[in-house]
Amino acid sequence: MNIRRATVRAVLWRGVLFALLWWALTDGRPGSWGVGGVSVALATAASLALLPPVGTCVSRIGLVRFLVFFFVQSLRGGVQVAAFALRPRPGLRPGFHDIALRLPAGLGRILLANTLSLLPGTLSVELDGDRLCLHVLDETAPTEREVRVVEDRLAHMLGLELDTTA
Amino acid sequence: MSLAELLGDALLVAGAAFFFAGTVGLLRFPDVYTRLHALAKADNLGLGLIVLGLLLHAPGWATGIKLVLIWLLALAASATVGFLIARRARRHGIAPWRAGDGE
Amino acid sequence: MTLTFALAIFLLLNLIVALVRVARGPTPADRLLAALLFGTTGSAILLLLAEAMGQPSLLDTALVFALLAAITGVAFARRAWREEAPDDEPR
Amino acid sequence: MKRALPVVIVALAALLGAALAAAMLDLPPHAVRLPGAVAANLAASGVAHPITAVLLNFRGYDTLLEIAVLLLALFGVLALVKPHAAGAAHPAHPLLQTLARLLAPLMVLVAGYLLWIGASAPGGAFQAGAVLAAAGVLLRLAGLLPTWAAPNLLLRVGLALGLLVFVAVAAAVLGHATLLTYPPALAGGLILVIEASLTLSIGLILAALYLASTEVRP
Amino acid sequence: MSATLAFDLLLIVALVWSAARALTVADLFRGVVLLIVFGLLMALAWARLGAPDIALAEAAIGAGLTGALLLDAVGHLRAKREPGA
Amino acid sequence: MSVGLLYALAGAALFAIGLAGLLALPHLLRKILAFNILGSGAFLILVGLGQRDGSVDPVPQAMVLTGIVVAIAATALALALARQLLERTGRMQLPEDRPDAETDDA
Repeated sequence: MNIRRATVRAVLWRGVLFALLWWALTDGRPGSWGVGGVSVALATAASLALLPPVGTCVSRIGLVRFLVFFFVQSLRGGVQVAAFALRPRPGLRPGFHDIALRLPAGLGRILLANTLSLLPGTLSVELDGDRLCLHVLDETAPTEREVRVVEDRLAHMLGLELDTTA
Repeated sequence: MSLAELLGDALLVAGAAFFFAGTVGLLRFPDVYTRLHALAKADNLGLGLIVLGLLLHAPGWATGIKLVLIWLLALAASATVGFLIARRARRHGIAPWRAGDGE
Repeated sequence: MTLTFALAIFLLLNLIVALVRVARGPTPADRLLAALLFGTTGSAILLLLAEAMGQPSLLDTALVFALLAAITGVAFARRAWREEAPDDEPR
Repeated sequence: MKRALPVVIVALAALLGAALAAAMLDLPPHAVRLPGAVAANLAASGVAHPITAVLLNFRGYDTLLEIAVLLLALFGVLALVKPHAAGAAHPAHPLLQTLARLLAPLMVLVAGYLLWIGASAPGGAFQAGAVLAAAGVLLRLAGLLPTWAAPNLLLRVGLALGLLVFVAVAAAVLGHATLLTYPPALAGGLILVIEASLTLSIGLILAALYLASTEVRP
Repeated sequence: MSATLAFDLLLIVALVWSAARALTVADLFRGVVLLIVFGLLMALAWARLGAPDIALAEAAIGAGLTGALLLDAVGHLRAKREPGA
Repeated sequence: MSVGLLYALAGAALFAIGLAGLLALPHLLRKILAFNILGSGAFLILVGLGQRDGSVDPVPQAMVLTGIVVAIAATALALALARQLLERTGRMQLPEDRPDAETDDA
């Protein structure tokens, strides 16, 4: 019962999302919905086949907060890399950094690894179980603290429980 | 020229500057991991700023969504590809460059 | 000369300079990075050209560039870069 | 003697290039005005985009033969691979799988968009088919698709569908006029049907060219 | 010199140079990377030539298929050579 | 000089480079790269010359569109053939025709 509700929700949300994208692609021209309906249906079907609906519910406030955080941080990341590149002496102190994740397995960890690759100073190198290996541009930076912040935000957005014993 | 257009132009120039920084990083950074940093961050920020700049010139919502979609796709692609290449490099035993190694 | 066109030229120059990385290497991944750079910068150039030439259809080309940007890199990591082969040509 | 051969080849090629360039600079203006001819007949073609009109109406012939050539190339590849080498998928890292699972549906949507927009602006069956094929390539690289060294019946139908529909439509309108000349009233609809099946077939054939010829090693 | 002409000349130089280098560099992998780059530059050339249809097709095929096919072939060659080498 | 003619001239250069590579390079993968460059050169000539007076001509553009898709199919077929050759002979080069080849076979 719960699973069926999740499926219906997923179909609706993804269908609406693809329809919105179709509208944007076609610039809202009215005659497009014949082909558009078929395309949206096919894309939704492909999406359901490839990513079966899961029960997670994205918190809207969490999503907005995460997006704002992400934009600000990726701006910082770009500025930092640009500064390293353009300084007369780059002053890089790179190295690997291993971190045990508190997020549960699944989408959360994958999103975390991808996000960290775009945030200042970190690049995901390996994700195996709950171990995430990062390459950092500056070994002396408080990498672990920043990762914990991103974890908190992601957990809030996806409604996940953090494993605080780790 | 309106304020929005001026701001848009400024964002376009800033975006191109970040692309330039990314290229400099690609050439100057000492090893493959640091170069991946340059590619994943500077270039995506450059593309983001250019998209933002064009948004201020853009004629409507639909084009705006399309532009943002392009940026998001580039973000997703470079994050995943950067991860895969860095992972492969580590598997191949390529040690990261350390301060003091010389180039 | 419009600003967008000037920036497109600037980005194209950027790309050409980045080709130095293809020549220098040293690992295959370093060489491929330049090709990956072409994905992002290429779509930026197309966006600017779409604006400068008044051709909105070039936005679709930029979209396709960004959508397929991952494939080359993934193909490289999954298939081509198997082991540290010396930089010589197979006979 | 053997060392000299490449030098001679390069010199001759350079000469050919120079001759080509000289001939181009010397060309008289166009004798036939094709753009005008296309524009004059565009209204009767059933689509509003000149290139789609040329591909599927005025020169539909070329496109028909082109899809046949694609199919032949695939037959060649399929004849070369060993069917028993066909293997299951080797799943890639979850990160890559997630990317492929997210992007492939989007590629389907964009392929539909390119197909639709081909009637009035740049786009069409070829571009849409190429994007569709890219979805197959990405899924294969993520280890989510098996090789297609030995296509099953459904896949074979899909591969041939474009050619079959094209030929069927051509035969159906044969009574009307010469080969591949559509009645103007029906042209738009017929072209859409042909284009949709062409997109599917081109996408599948291009994907199969990759999926059949690549090995199974993880 | 007008801006468009500068862009076109720059693009043409890059096209011809990457094509020539793709065939003459000693390392085969480098040649393949340069051909991928060449394909992406061709998409820009079609955009400048006022042929967005072809630019779309070239972008889709150059980014989505050529790279995958050629890189696969390089990997295959390396893998074949390794055991004997 | 129009944009079309400029790119047509570049196409002639690419055509020459590709042709020289196709004939002079021994390695089969290189020959395939050269074939692709040669094809791109021919496409540029077709479209560029078609619009050398500045107007856009849809007919060569449509032809080139089919040509690009056929070229990638040909590339895939050529790669499969080259692979087969590698499988059988362990080499990525065409066997040389030597004048004394018949005596070897006999």
